[in-house]
Amino acid sequence: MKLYNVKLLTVTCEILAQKNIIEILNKHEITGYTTYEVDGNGERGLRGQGFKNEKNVKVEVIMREEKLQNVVEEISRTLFANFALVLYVSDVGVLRTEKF
Amino acid sequence: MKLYNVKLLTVTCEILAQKNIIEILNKHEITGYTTYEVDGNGERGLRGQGFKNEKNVKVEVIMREEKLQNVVEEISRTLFANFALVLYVSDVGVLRTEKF
Amino acid sequence: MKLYNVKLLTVTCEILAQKNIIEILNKHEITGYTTYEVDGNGERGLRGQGFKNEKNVKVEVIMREEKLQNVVEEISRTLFANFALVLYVSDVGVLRTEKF
Amino acid sequence: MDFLQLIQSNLLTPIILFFLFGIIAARIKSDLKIPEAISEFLPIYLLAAIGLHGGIEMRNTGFENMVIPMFVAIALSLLFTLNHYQILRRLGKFNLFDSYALASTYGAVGAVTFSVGLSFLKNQGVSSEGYLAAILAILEPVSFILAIFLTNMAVSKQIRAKKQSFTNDDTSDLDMGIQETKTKLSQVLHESVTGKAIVILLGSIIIGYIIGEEGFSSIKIVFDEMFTGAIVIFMIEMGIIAGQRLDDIKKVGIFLTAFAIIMPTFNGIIGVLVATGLGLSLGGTVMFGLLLASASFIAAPAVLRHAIPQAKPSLYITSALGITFPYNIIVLLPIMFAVASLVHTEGSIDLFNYITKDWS
Amino acid sequence: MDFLQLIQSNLLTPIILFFLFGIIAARIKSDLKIPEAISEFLPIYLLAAIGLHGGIEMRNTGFENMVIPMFVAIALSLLFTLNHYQILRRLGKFNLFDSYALASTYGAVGAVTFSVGLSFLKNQGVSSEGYLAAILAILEPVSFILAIFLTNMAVSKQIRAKKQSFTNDDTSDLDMGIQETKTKLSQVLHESVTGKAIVILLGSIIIGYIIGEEGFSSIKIVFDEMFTGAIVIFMIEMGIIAGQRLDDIKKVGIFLTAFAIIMPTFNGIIGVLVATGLGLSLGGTVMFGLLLASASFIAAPAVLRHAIPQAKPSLYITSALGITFPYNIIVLLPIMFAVASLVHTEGSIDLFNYITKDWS
Amino acid sequence: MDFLQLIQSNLLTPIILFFLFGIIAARIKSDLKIPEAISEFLPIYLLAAIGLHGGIEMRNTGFENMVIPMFVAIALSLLFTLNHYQILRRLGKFNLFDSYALASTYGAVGAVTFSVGLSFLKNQGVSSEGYLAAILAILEPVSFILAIFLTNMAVSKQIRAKKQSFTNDDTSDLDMGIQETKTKLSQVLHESVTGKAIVILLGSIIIGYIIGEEGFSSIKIVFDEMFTGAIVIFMIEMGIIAGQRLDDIKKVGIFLTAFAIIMPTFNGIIGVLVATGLGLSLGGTVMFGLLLASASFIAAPAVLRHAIPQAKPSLYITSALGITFPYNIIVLLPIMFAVASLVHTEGSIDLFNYITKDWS
Ligand SMILES: Nc1ncnc2c1ncn2[C@@H]1O[C@H](COP(=O)(O)O)[C@@H](O)[C@H]1O
Ligand SMILES: Nc1ncnc2c1ncn2[C@@H]1O[C@H](COP(=O)(O)O)[C@@H](O)[C@H]1O
Ligand SMILES: Nc1ncnc2c1ncn2[C@@H]1O[C@H](COP(=O)(O)O)[C@@H](O)[C@H]1O
Ligand code: NA
Ligand code: NA
Ligand code: NA
Repeated sequence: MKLYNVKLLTVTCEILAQKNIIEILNKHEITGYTTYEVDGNGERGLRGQGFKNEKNVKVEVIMREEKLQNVVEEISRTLFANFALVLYVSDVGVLRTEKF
Repeated sequence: MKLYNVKLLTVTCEILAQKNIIEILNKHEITGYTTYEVDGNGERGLRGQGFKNEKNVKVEVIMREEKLQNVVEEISRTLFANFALVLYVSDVGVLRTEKF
Repeated sequence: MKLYNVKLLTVTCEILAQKNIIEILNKHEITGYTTYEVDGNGERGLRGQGFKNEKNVKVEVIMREEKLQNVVEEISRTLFANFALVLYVSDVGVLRTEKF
Repeated sequence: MDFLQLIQSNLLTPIILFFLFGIIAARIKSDLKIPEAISEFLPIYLLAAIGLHGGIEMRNTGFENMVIPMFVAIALSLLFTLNHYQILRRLGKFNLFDSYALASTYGAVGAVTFSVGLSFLKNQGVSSEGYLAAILAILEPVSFILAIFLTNMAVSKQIRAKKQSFTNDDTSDLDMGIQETKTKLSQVLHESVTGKAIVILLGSIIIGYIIGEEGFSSIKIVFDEMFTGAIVIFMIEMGIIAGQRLDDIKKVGIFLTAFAIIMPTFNGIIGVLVATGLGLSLGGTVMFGLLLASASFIAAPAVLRHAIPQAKPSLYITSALGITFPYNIIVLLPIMFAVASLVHTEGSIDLFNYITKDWS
Repeated sequence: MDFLQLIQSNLLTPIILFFLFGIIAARIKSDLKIPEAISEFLPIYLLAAIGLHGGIEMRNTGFENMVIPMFVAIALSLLFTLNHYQILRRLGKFNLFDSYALASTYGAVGAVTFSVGLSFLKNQGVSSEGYLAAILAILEPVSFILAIFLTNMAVSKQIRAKKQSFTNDDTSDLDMGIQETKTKLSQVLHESVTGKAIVILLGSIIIGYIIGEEGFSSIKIVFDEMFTGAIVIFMIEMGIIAGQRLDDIKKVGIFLTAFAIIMPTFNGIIGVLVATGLGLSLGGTVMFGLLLASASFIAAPAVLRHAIPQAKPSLYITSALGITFPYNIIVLLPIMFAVASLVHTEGSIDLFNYITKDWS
Repeated sequence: MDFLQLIQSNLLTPIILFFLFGIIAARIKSDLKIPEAISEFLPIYLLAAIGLHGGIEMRNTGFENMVIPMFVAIALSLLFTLNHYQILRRLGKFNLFDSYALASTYGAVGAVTFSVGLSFLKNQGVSSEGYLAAILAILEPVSFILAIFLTNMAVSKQIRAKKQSFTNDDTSDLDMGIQETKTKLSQVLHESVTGKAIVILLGSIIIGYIIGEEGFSSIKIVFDEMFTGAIVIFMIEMGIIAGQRLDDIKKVGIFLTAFAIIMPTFNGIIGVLVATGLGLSLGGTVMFGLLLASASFIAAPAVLRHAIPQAKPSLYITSALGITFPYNIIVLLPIMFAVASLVHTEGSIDLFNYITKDWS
């Protein structure tokens, strides 16, 4: 069972930016992703206490290295300024590269 | 505080496959794991909208490299065909290897 | 878009230890973190079935390598003995190091 | 015609209207949804209410006379399941797994449909036999167990066949196959019987039986008076989920769409006639028919995904929830009520004569 | 004075007291909170109840006479939004984005405020026109759409201006900007109209209209009798959230704090007077005023965060929820009731004379 | 015997039956569970209902006469906590931490037990003093604070002892230890007093007192009539959790099992007798006894896990929820009712004579 190297992009952002992230993914022809609600603290203060709209969401995307650069660039260009958002990339190994 | 290298296996799959995953872990004498419900999109379409049974779950397992190969092999052999499932492996450092 | 290497510390622990973790982070002048509730199994048995107090929580913290050592040391010293807790560290790349 | 009026008056109840509303909300891609915790809780609540009500009724009327209807219901459910399989496999050309999964989905019962039925009767001022709740509980696993048993038999047979063609040097795999089948069956049996729906339903029936009207009075407001309101809330979510699946109906195909409408009609009418023959009341007859007409869309995925993982859930959930459920509660329920009224006024003795006369 | 008594008696209702309790619980840093699923469900429930009630009323009284009040409400809402913008931008020196976001937050309506208003009237034994629920639904997006339209216009103008100063060698960016504006607007329009609040409200009005009193009877306990109890539970959570934001009020600044009190008062009183002029009942007058006085704090963030992401949500949520909402339900509601009573006893014909006399 | 009948009639109430049902559901490994949001919300609801009810009663009857019962309850709770500690440490040979944790778990009170008690009395047609809800709120932290104070004292003493044996060259660690103790205590005090249970209970008492019967009428259906139904739903979940823990009871050991039954009986009967001596009504006497008999299993872990992290939660949660809670609501409650009835019919003046006579 050989594991192939791909990238895992994780975006932790305010829940109302989730749609924007997924639109960006779709633009780059990425359809697979996983999301879940989280609480958190950061520059924009504690999130997740009150209304659901004030929660954070984590969006995790496994993708090939080729696409990473462009996706990350677009997220940072369009969303960094106005949304609570943290983004990081890690290396993971997968079995079926054809899925990504 | 020395960190020891171990593997983190992450399985994102439809919630009704969680039991199967945990059975496989138990078979390989792995008892420690963490699970949580997530939404997601993939080859089998959007998941997490309707009934709880149609959500995804993430199963995360820290384990020694020795066991990884067999666990991954069994999951892919028994579950890849019939279940919505994505699996990836990453490197992590832990303090207490005796726990895993 | 250059990615800078930082550390991601993940602590999976019983929910009543979350406060202690965050206090330790604050002590080391770390204010950013992400948390979410999870279920799990480990040495202290199945967690997440009954009362909410018996769930686990994952605390994820992106931080510079410099701080990691001390934070990990304090968590292990003060919490390992009395709380259900698993901790691991991984390498991630971020865009804006000034945030961490 | 009488039942067109019935359909219309049924259509204009809050339950049906909020269901349709949910469908529309999903179609226009509204972000409306009932939070998961609420929509997970509501079926538990509905089953508890149904169970308590049934148990109290049984205490009042005894449960000796439930034995025959129960066995008849089981027999019909098994027969229907086999019948569905033949139709799906031969006429529909579905593969073995999908055929059995669909056959049992339609052989099984739907608790939500049952709730709506009870509410419909309440609206018509008609009551039904309390023991029908017990039959609901007992019917739940029957059809699944049959289908899973047969699927596993078929799979072992295939394995055996393969083995033999490869010269039987190694039979351990075969034994393993059969062994696995047994394990699976006993697992499914356990899972079915301990499944939350059956457990809360049977538990509540017993508790209702023990406490009776008097013990019930302190919780009547929650478990009786709020019942229809609670269904209404649940129906919004059911409508939303059904609406989200409407696109999938195209994938379901014309054959299965027809099956999802004709089969319940056939099963339901048979149920009504048989129940009338068995001497059930007007309301009981309708509920008996509804039990047989209904398809399972909450319990089914949980059981079938483990037991027959090769079957496509998109087929059985979509057809049961997206087609049969709306059809059952909007159209078939009033039809069965009309049929039941008809055969009840004729008197149950002349019943079979009447039918043959009418059909000839 | 009459309305001090009214304020006092309003202050001592469970709704207001539990709201204040929630604020205190948050201030002493209690871990009390209503689980998310419940506090997400309650607004849906409240809107369904309001809608059903409104629909049933409209069936009883017809809805021909709602047309004029509706258009007047829309016109006022648009006028007020423009007025807010001028005040915020010129006097308050807020930037373009914050000004439009705040202007529309206060031009929009608050469904929770509306619920509390209905309960307040119930308490006073006064009823109101059912069609006001429909006006609530229609007013929801009006103010947002105007503000977003104007913001996008302003942004394109800025882009255009920049372009021209750089010599117009490349107008594609400009076109893109205008294109984006259109996309955004149509998106916002869709999002607003399919937003859960409007959808459940309009749906329930229609269903209420169809089923009438009679069809409602089976769900009356859930959707009518439990209404005030449900608001009370929701108000605990509203109080907690408002309490957690009290610290942020300092950041909101003195200008916006004053705005958050004076503006609703002004809008509300105008609303009361206009509604009286339009011949609405005492209760309807108060509710009409409340519609115009209320600010949106649940729908606003969802819409504005996408449409005007540059605006600071801490400004518009904090002022609407932390200042205006408590002020509206505790102080302004009784004031408007007092004013409405006054102008109603005088007789609506002499109304405008009366006002001018009284003010001169 | 009278109370065997009482036990039996208590056993057959929906509350107890659904609790037993939950235990069975857990034992047969059913996947039945009440969604987290609902089971987190229900205690908040129950405490609000208890508080409102208590507050309204206090408004009717005044609260001057609550002072003595309250101080007696506090004194007994403290005494009992110390007594538990001695028994657990000396006879049970538990370590310091477990002993204090268990001592305070049993010295503290259980809000769910209290709810069941109120429902039991309602069922018997007996009322109780409203101020007991206030005593419930006040007793909540008392026992924890004592236990945590003593634990921290003991720990500092140990540290001090260690220090001295190492020759006192460095007392800063000691100071730090004592400092930490103080910090912890003030933290625990804050956490206890701002804990959601106390906050909602005290808040609701005050609100109930302010609004009175009249203000309550609009929310009576939610906060009074639905009360028993809501407990029933909560008891399903309590039963499930207790059932999941039944295996752990083996680990709890024979000593603690006996303690978990004998101690509440002793505390409860003392409570009943003292309350009778203080002149409380029949119902009030039973509730007073129940307060002292009950153990805390929801608040305890949250407080003790931070304050005495060295203590094993499996011990104190399992014994309080798995043994004492079922025993209290099924067996002890009717016993205390029987005892209270007995001493009440004898007349409270002859009470102590009677007891000594009877016991000699
Ligand atoms: N250092 C960090 N480690 C982990 N998560 C973080 C960190 N900083 C921020 N976050 C998450 O990202 C969200 C947005 O961050 P911010 O924009 O800094 O408010 C926060 O609410 C957290 O959930
Ligand atoms: N590229 C991806 N990145 C992250 N998660 C994914 C990706 N593809 C699929 N998933 C997750 O895995 C689940 C099953 O995937 P699939 O079998 O492709 O439908 C999806 O519902 C997602 O939650
Ligand atoms: N091997 C593992 N892999 C992933 N998560 C684990 C593992 N072991 C323990 N955990 C998580 O850490 C929590 C506490 O572990 P423990 O202290 O061993 O009971 C468990 O409830 C799990 O959620
Ligand atoms: Na059926
Ligand atoms: Na407004
Ligand atoms: Na006690």
